[in-house]
Amino acid sequence: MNLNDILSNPDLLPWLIPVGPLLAFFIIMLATNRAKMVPATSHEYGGHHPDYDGMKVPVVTLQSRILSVTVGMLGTLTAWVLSLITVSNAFGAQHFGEEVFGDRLNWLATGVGEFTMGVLVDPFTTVMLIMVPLAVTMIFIYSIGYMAHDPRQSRFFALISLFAGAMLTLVVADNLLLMFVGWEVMGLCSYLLIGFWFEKESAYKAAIKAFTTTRVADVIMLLGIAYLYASAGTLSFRDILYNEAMLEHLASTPAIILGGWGLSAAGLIGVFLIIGTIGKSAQFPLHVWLPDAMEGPTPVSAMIHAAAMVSAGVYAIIRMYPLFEAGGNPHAGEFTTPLMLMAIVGGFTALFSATIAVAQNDVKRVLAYSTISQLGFMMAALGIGAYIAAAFHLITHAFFKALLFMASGSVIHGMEHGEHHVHEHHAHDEHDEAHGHDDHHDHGHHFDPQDMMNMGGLRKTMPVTFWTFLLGGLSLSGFPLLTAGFWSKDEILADAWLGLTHGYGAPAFVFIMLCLAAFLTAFYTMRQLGLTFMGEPRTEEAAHANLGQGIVSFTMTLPLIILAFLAVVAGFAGVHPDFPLFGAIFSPEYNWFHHFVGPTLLHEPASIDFSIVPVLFSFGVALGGLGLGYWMYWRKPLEAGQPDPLVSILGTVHPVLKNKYYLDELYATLFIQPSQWFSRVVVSDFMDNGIIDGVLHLIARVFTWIGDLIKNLNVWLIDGVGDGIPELVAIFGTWFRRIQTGRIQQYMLLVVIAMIVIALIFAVSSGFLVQAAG
Amino acid sequence: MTILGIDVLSFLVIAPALSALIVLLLPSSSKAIVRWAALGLAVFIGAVAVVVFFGYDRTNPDYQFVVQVPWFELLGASWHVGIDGISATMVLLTGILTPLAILISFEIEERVNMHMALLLFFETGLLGVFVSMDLMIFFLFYELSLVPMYFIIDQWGGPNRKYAATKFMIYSIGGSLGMLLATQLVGWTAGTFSIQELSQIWPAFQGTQGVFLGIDINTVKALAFVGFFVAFCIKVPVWPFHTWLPDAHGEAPTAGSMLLAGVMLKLGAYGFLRLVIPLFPDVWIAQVDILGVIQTNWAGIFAFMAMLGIVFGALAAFGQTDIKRLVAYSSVNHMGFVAIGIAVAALAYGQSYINSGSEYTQDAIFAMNGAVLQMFNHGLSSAAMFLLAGGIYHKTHTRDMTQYGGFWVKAPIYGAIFIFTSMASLGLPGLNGFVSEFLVVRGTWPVFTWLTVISMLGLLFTGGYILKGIRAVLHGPFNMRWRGYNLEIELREVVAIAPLLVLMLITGVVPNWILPVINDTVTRLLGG
Amino acid sequence: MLELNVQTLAFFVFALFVLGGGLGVITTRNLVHGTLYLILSLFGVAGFFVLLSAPFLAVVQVLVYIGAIAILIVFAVMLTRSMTSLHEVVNRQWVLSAIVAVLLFVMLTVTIILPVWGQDGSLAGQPVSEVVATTTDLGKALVDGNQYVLPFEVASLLLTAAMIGAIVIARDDE
Amino acid sequence: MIPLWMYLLVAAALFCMGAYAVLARRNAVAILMGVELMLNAVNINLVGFWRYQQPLNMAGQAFAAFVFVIAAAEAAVGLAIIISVYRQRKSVIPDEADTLKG
Repeated sequence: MNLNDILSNPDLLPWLIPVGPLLAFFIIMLATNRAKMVPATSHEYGGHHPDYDGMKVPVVTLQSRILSVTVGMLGTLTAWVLSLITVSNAFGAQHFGEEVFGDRLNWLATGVGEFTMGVLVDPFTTVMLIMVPLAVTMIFIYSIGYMAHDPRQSRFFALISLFAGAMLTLVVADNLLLMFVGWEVMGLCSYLLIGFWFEKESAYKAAIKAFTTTRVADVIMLLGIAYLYASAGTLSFRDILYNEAMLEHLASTPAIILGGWGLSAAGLIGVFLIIGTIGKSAQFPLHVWLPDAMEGPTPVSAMIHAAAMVSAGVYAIIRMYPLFEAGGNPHAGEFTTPLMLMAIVGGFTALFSATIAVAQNDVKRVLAYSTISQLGFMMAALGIGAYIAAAFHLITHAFFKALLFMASGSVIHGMEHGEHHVHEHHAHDEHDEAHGHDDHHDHGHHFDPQDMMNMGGLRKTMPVTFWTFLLGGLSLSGFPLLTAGFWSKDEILADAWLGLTHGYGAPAFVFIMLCLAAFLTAFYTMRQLGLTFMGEPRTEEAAHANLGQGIVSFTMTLPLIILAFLAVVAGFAGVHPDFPLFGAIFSPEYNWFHHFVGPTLLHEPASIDFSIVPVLFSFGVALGGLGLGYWMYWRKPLEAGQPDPLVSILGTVHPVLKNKYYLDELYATLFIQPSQWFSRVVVSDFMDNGIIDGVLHLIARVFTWIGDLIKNLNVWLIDGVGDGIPELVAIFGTWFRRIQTGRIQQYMLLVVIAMIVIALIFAVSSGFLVQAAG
Repeated sequence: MTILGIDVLSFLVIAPALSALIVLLLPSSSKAIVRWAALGLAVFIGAVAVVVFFGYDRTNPDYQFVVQVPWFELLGASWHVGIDGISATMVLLTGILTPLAILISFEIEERVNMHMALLLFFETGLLGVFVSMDLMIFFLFYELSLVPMYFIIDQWGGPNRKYAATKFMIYSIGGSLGMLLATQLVGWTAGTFSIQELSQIWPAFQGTQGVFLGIDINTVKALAFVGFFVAFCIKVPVWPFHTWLPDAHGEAPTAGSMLLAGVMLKLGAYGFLRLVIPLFPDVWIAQVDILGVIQTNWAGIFAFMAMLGIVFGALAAFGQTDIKRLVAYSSVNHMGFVAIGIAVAALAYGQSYINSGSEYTQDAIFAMNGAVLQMFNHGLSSAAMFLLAGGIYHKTHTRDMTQYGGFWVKAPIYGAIFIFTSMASLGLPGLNGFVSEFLVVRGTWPVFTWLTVISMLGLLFTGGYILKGIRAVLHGPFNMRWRGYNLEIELREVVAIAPLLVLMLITGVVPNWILPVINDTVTRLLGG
Repeated sequence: MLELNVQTLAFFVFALFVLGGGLGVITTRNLVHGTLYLILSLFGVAGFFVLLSAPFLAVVQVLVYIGAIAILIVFAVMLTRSMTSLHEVVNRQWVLSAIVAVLLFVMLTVTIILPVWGQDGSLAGQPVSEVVATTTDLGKALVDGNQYVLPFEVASLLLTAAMIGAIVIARDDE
Repeated sequence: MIPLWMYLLVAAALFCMGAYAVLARRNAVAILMGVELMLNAVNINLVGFWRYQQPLNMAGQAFAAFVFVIAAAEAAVGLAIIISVYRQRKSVIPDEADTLKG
């Protein structure tokens, strides 16, 4: 079969989608990643690293940069083009949903059967294939500029290609196991990329934290996968989720553990898988890794927060949705255990992290908590059965969050630029500083380019960044009617409202939590915009902040513009047909998104009737939050040195929020330190070296002691006997006293004596003598 | 198939020993000749092993390449060799790892002849165990493999080598005593040493009127079981028989650690699969009361020990500051998965023997497939880990990880390989370790549910210690103490590790290149 | 009872050689003399072989033992000459050794004689057959695949090993 | 013919003489000679039994032949060791070569 056949066959095409970035990873790693050695004090080594007194360090060559970037871009562009072909195939297909594209191969021999690996493109995959490669490509373009001065740019492109490849693998997977493969490889990439500047303690600590926290969830998810495989005999999505008998069976079997408490197999599997998502999508209580993940280069943050990593968690839930629902019906008030778990965790997380975001000063940290909060929205939506709304929010969120991160990256880049400028200026004045010129590591202690308190007034020097950031921020806040965020959030609230009107508890909880969270979201977005862009620069660095000229500036602003466009228009794909005015324009016949994605499931979720109440709530919370933020931070921006007005308003609550409810400290005391102590002191020192080896050494000592005893006993005993026989005293005395003399002849004599004795015993006992004598 | 007029399996067993002799007789003055000769011979033997593996026909249910020559007829023992899918895998592993270990031993400067010869001689012992179909020669080769390893540790090891070598020897001999007794009991009582025959007659064997030397036959069986059980537990090693391992691995030279962890530990697991499961199905599932409170069976006890190995192995590795001991404890952790898989297989085999059918047959196939594949995978990844740990020890002359730091700056290639290998060891999906761990977890879950849940804690801490290792070696600011050192991996080491890396990736992405061979044998054994 | 013929006579002469030589070996102070006594004893054994219809072994006995081993011993004695004339011939355990040796002899004698007294006849009597295998048979047996070819090969290997070993051990290490 | 027990008696005497030499002589060469005596005693027995009990089975003669081989090898190696030890210690007295001392 040649390549052409694969390209023209929509069933086989999905195989190739992840191949481009994965190949790019290997090509860059094995071939194009070449470095030259330069002293670490050289400016080529960049500002994020220690200078090592001029020790030689590797820096990628220009050639390597160009080649690696080209290979990386080619890889992701290939993926994008193939995705687009697949998407157009999907749009052209009849009864898409019941009929899907897919192919499978035998992968693992299991007894008489085989475990098959395959690809699957159904409607939900299709919308992901619109979003993911696009966002990834934007991030790649952005990285060209952002990482242009990093000494390890080639490695960066390799890793981010692997990241993209893993995400695409996850998206096109037709079974849970392949999805888990992509899921974990992404975990690895995020670990490596968060710790990309591995010299920094905060970076590698954040990387380890990210990996460990998600691994807590992943090992539990692995149990869920194993359990599902054991009970269903397959992990293929279609085989399980499009098979009513199978779901029925899973929902009616009691769980293997806790089954006595009324938990069904489907329920337990669901809980396990949801815990996996709680880790990956950073939901309470496993959300702590995500804000720290800011330590990586900004494109990575965009990748993790928007296009790939955290979306994967929600994606997995949406993918497996019928399993969670099995045995219940959220639209009729029957909430299964997994659904309840999602509703509670999602609703709580949405509000919880929104409150933290309010008190953060780090420009990326605010966004990080907003991501957690928005993912909470999706989880909560899934918990109350708003399956399509969650998928919709996943897509729109990806666009505006990628935009926001890259815009904030631009801000940081600009601030660093300004810092560089200011610093050069100072160094010019102070000639006595020997290494001051490049000593950024040292310098970083007293200037933080990510602190919003150091910014202000960037609107003037970085206009493109400002306008795109504004659009993204409005979309995040759900600015009514015009932005994508509004439409997707509104749909979630509408679903929750419907449940609330029926008097169900979970939707009511979700509705209240999400409304509050949406209000806070709008408020802190406005605070962020105000602090960053409005008023006058609060520091010298901010005054000089800019992106510079040329390719760097271009590659960093282009993706912003494209994504800003999408952050506005993407919402129009999912407008309710009965929505006044907009419904008539964008959804004359039906809600396109609902109509297209719905057939992914066996039972297409019914579209709900339009109700004006949740829309009014959406309007209220978004505009209220924005208005409050405008009033506090935008109307009269902060002056240099002026404290944040929130500090005095919130009083003692502010430090709690600012320190994220002290959860990191709590975890350190509760889990990390005890486990370190336990593993080192108890398991390693006490148990292995103490007890087990102690017992062994004791046994060894006892045997040595017995041996000594016998040796001494011999000497003493033989001496005692020997004394009584004068004739033999001399002989015995001389050689038995030194029984271990090393003299061969003594040993031989002993042997002969022993032999004679044995022979005598034998002769007497066997009666040989008597017999022979007749 | 024959080579030089000898059948291929006998050739595989004899050739390394002959090679060892050749190497020993080469002039010790020219080290280069000795090294390259040893490498060439090992590569040749490895190639034969590869040919044997691919020549094995998995659809044929019989043992293959079988040769039986009378040898010790008085005892009923014979030179009887042959392979099934499990041994084919192990032969392949041994054939691959030995040349790589020899390549790594190029760094040895003292008594090169002897070192190389011992490594080759060690290979004879290992291959002998894997191909033997006779209990007697199984035991002989099992013991034979001890001797070279003892000398390798004792002569070329680290600072605490004498203690480590003695501990290794005493532990192993302690196990072997029981095994010798068990071998003789089984072989002499049943009148044959053929493993194949024994597997059929021994479980139902009743002796003459149910007694042997005045001892009840069931007592004999229990004694033999315990003899084998303890011997193989020590070798695997299953918690709490594992404390020889960190010392032996830590002190052994790099090549020694590679083969010790890569292949020698598999002898124990292989012994369980080849002897203890088929010979004692009734004993495995016999009811055992612990203090009159807990009712379980030997399979349950074994699974429990395996679970402890997984959890405590990971925790202990997490608590180490010595890089080689860290890797050594990771072996306890990983071999715990092999052991728990074996426990499931033993339970299902026992049940289907007694009740002619078991509800867990399908699960046991998963678990045993996983266990055997994990043996292969652990062979690859632990050998690679020891290679890397040994490489850094060789360059810095310290194993204390707190002395390292930030090596990624000066050793980017080493760093990349280190991370790749660590991830394989951690069980990252897409690499080899995951496939086998998944299979084991899948197989164990329905049978030992709670133990599986608890062993997940071990899997979690696997991540912990792997990240700790990466962090200590690669991350952080560069420790300027090593400024003048060349820390980058050498070309020779890259060549030695490259096959392992490739195999890790291939096994992770396309496990079916090897798994069907294992699977067919396992399925036939468990009757799935 | 014994007939007095040449065979009987020869037996007693050879027995005298054997035992006399042996006694000489264990008592003489001068080792060169001791070696000569040894040769005498070995020669007696060769005679026994002739009497026992094993001519090949007799010849080998003379060639190998007397011709090679004894000469080797002579050389060894000469090479370590300065220490050969010792003031003490025996070590400190000689009394006990003598007792043990005598005891052993008594035991063996009892074991040999008892069945004769007991009229067992197996040891007392005469050969079961006058037909005796020839040297040709011995030769065939040694190279017969079903009989002694493997030990034969191993023996040759042993000799080679011993030769190499002797050279290695006795070589002067610089 | 001479009855078998007479051969055996002579052999027994020779064996015990050899044993005494091995156990009691100080000179290593003399010990070696003792060993040779013992081996010869064994050979007499082997050939004697062969002739009187199983004259058609070649085991007796063949074993005797192998004893020759062992004796030759033993003599060669033994003497080599003696010479080697003598060179190092200027002594052929095993009592003084007590490196095996515990």
